[in-house]
Amino acid sequence: MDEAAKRNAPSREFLEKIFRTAYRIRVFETEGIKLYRQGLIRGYFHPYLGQEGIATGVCAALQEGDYIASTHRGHGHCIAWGADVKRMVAELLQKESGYCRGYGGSMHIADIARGNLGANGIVGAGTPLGVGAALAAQIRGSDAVTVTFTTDGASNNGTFLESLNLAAIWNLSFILVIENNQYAVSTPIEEATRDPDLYKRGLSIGVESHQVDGNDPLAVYHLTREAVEKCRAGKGPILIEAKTFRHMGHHVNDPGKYMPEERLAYYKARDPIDRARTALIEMSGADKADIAAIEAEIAAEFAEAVGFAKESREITPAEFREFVAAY
Amino acid sequence: MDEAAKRNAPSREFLEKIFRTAYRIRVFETEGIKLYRQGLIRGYFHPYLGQEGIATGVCAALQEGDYIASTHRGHGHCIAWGADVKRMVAELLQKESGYCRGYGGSMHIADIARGNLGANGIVGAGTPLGVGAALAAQIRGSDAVTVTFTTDGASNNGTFLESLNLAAIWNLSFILVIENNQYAVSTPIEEATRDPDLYKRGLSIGVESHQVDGNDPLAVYHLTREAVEKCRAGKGPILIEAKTFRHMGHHVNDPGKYMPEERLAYYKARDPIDRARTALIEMSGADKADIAAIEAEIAAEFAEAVGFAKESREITPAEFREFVAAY
Amino acid sequence: MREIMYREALREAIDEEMQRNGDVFIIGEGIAERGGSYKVTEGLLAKYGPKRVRDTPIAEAGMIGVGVGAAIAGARPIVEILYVDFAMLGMDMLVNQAAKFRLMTGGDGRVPFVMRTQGGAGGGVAAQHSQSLEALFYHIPGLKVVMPSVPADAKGLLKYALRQDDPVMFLEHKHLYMTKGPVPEGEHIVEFGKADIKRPGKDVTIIAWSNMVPRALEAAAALAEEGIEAEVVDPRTLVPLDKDTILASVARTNRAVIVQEAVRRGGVASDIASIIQEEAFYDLDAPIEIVAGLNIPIPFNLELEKASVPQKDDVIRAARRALHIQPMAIAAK
Amino acid sequence: MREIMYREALREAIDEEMQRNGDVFIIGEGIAERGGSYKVTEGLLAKYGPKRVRDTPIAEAGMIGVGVGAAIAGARPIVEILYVDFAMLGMDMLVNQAAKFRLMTGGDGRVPFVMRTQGGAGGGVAAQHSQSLEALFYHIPGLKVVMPSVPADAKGLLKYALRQDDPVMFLEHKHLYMTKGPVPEGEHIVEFGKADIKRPGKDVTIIAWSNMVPRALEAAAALAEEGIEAEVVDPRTLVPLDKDTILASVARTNRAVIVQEAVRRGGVASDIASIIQEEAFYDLDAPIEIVAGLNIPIPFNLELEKASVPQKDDVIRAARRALHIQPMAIAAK
Ligand SMILES: Cc1ncc(C[n+]2csc(CCOP(=O)(O)OP(=O)(O)O)c2C)c(N)n1
Ligand SMILES: Cc1ncc(C[n+]2csc(CCOP(=O)(O)OP(=O)(O)O)c2C)c(N)n1
Ligand SMILES: [Mg+2]
Ligand SMILES: [Mg+2]
Repeated sequence: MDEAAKRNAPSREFLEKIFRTAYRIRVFETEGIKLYRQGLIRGYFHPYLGQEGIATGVCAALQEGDYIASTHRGHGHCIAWGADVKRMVAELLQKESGYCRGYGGSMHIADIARGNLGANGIVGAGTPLGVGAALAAQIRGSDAVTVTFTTDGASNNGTFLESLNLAAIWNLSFILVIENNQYAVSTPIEEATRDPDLYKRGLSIGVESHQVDGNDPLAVYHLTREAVEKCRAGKGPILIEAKTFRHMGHHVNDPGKYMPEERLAYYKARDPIDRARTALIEMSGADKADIAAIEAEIAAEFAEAVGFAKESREITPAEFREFVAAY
Repeated sequence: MDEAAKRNAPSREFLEKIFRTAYRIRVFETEGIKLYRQGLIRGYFHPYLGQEGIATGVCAALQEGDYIASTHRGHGHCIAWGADVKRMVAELLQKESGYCRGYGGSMHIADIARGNLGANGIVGAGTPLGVGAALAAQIRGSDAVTVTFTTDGASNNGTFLESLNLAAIWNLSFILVIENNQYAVSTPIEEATRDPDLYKRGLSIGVESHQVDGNDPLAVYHLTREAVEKCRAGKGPILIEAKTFRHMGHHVNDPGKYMPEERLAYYKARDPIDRARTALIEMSGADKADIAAIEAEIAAEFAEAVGFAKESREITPAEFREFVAAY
Repeated sequence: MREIMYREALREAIDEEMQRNGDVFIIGEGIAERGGSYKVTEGLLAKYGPKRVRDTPIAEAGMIGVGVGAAIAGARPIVEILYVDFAMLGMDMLVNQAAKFRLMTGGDGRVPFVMRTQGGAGGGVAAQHSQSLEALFYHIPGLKVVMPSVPADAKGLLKYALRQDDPVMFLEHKHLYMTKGPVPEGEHIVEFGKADIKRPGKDVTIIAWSNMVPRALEAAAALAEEGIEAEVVDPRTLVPLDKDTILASVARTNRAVIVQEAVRRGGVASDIASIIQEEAFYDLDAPIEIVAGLNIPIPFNLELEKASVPQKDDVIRAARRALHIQPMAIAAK
Repeated sequence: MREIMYREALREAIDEEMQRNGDVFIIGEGIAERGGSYKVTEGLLAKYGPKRVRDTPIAEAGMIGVGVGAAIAGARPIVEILYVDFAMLGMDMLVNQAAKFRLMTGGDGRVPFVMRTQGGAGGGVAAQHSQSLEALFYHIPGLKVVMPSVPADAKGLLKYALRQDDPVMFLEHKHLYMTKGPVPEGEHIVEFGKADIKRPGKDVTIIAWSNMVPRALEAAAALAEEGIEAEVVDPRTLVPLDKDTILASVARTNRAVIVQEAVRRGGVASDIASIIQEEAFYDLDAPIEIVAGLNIPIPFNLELEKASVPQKDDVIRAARRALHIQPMAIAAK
């Protein structure tokens, strides 16, 4: 079956996977915010609500052995990459069973063993790191592709130009996905740059660049798939700008009042979860009961993760002393 | 007289000024290299030979009160900005009468009082500094224009994107002149980036951008003049990419063997000094004797500057102690 | 005197200096429309307009560089960097441009530039948002380093900073913004290089700055109950450093404890210790004690975070050690 | 043993490690085609090809960041930065990424990354090309800091660095590249954290690293003529620091002089002094002397440059002071 045909007739399994991933992120963020408000999570928590389509679509186009690098708004990437939700919640609850044993927290969840180079508290830092992973892969002769998820905010940062240019001159298998949610905290993109179409910056340095509706998980998937194939054929890097919008403020404690209501309504009407659900229903014949079952299963999974995390212990002073001794 | 007419009929005075400036730079560099080889100048010396048309054309389009910021290859900008050659040579000879009292040297000559923010030993650093001067001017309500001379090498550095973007969102009266001499030390631009047409990077962030033959002082002048006028009318910033080529290696001690002979010959055949001289002869009727007189005068001026510099004293230990006390 | 918050004191300083001098302006992420992440700049946009109060994209190197350029051209920029950790992106502009310009130009070029930012651990913001990096700026000749611990100093030092011709690293602390204290209205200037004795005492000198000052004061209060009178010296500015006040205090107490939140290795405390031992060697009755952060990045876990930076009890213990009070003796007490 | 140059020793180390481990690669400005500005990498492109030996554009933050990313993904990059001054452009990647990754990931993430660069004054390259910035890296937990002074150490330490799993700041000195010394062929490893006594002596301990080692040795030779036997201790790696060797030497000599080319304020010397006074207080018969650069950017003028960094005579004078030999007495001698 060729790509165009597949696009029109994706399998139920695939559509279900897309919906599950997107919905899992939605639950994680919605429930995570509750834990935060209960005081169980400290520090920063940047919800991925509204942007789930991007991580979902991109990661579905990748395979084992590939790498991803993420942002401060990283839960979604982590989940879409197949992370264990238990260990994610445990990390947010600063437990020893967490991905970083409680040393990292929301902004630093990583899963090195499986090629997730981690969230990052420094806007823009994931780009050179991702290019580095792609370079390592090229040197090793591996066909791994690396995706860095980055942001509109990071696109005005020097690392964007420097690292994408390096990826370009070295023809690396690197895909830079800009999640253009049109805000950096409260600053609208129109105030941060003259041209809000960020993919053009790739073109200007000879990088194949595309724009996509980030709220459409399938569109994101198809574009990424093509990009991945090109990369594996040595035609990288590729830049993808995915337009999207947050469903709330910048972090849990930001009411986000500065976000214009109509614009928010516009994007909420194009909710990526709804679209994934609709696709599953319309394209594969799943019915309401099927959906309800999946949703219940994911909710239960999260509840279980919370239980796991709560029961987990924290790093002991002795373990900490041992850790510190390495420095 | 409108601009187009002026362009076709520049005054003799103007053409002579262009030739004098370009030739003064040529003499400075050629003779400076001799001083270097005699051991009178230490540290780095990056000759501007072959690129004189750019500084000459750009600075001729500026006026008192404007600012310039320069590069590690900065002698030409300094001279075109009207610096006192005596104090420049004195600086290279580390004398107290030098622009920086011998504290700075070739890579740091500045003339703050007159709006030259200085050469810079850090590739790319002049761009944010220039944007800063333009910002200061805007805040003060001055109509000053700031030009930063930058390089092909610096265009792959993060400061390029960050600062030009800031200039753009704030509509600053800022002109970024990229002297694309197609090499960064021995690395050809084709190895440093996929698209050697650097002006496109300005376009991608909504900045009016142009390309010009950097070896044609008059073309550079006319393009800059228009850019300056647009800036003064609040339509900045503007990017100008001037293609050029060095006449020798990266610095005095670099034989530059990696530069392809035919390419060098091509550019030498388009020598900016020859073009300025030819323009003066052909467009204003100056004759060989006139030219010879100017050239002799400039040679004498340089000889005098060397005398001045040699006779000048260095900073005394007592002066140095006083200087140090401020830290 | 009226009491206001540290962040209000900072705002007052900026406001007064913007009023006084049209060359003062401020840029930073979210500082204009939103009034800043710590509300230091609230109201300034309305009062001084968008030319002098500007939001920026996320481009720390660019912001700092542009600030330095504006300063060289004679304006008086304040660049707010959200976390001192992010100043690392602009280090070249600080180290190689701002700090060096004066010397490189033989004294003609001046850089009246103020970078305001904040550091320190607390609240689980983890390794990239919790550092105390004053030592990095301290080591670069040409930069002034200012670390106010109370609202009055915050105001007075910031006003002074905005009248200097050299680049100032103005380092606030995330945990001090909401602390209150008496602050004089109007013209209140605290000159650089004048330490403040925040609590007098004769038995041991505790040197502390920024958020370690309140912690040192708590420790001093506890020590007082044991009959130990600690003197708490707050240098307020690390560059220039008021050596005289520190050395005079040590000459009286013959013992010194230096408390810094930054990691132990290569911190400013080490440098102050090196100065004391060099210039007051024969005054010392005990080794100088340094109480500092562990040599690690700050962990997310709150207990580990707390274990990573000096606590009141660490200061108390160090003071006792400096006084040769054995742990045994304390236990027995 | 055959004698080779410092730069040849470095090249040998890289060559051997590239041979040994296909994950080792090197990137930098002009390091491939041109063989590097200091000829350290000459011949490597021909031998290992353009995948493992690459020239880069002028993008220090990008190069360092890409190196760190490659290391996280398990490769073993060497990133050459032409001057340590330029590393300031990549400070975020060093401070906030490379140094912190291990802790932030709870220990799972490792960063086997080596940044090679060079520092130091000399030859009139002025303020932006002359700094000694080891103190900045020294203060960041998670970074190892290596500063070889002789060819054998250069080789042995670099080979060791390329087998470590933590980021290493490998700081060479521009004036050492052409110095010669005996270097073992083949497998020659110098572990981190082992100081080397470059000259034994009993009267005073002189601690020096990098280019200050030859200077300290010259001073020690001159002191010997006065009958003073100075011991010259070269820590070789500043992080980890071999405290034991330093403290043992001071316990024998009861006097310490620390020599660093970096500026005095907030340098590594201060930290070493703070450790000695803390752990060997009762061994000391005199204040620890620090001989360091002036607190200024390096001037272009050669005389002023020379006056800005420690010279042999400065070390000699400091050693005499540590031995309470009055200038008068010397003059009379
Ligand atoms: C280098 C850096 N500067 C500033 C910040 C503070 N900060 C965290 S998130 C954020 C806004 C980010 O906006 P954007 O990059 O568009 O990502 P989004 O939050 O929209 O996903 C800022 C300014 C940071 N973390 N890192
Ligand atoms: C940030 C930085 N990196 C590296 C260098 C070393 N260096 C000095 S000049 C130069 C090449 C510059 O090439 P380009 O920027 O194109 O300017 P050109 O020399 O061609 O005028 C390099 C790499 C530097 N001075 N600054
Ligand atoms: Mg955004
Ligand atoms: Mg060039």
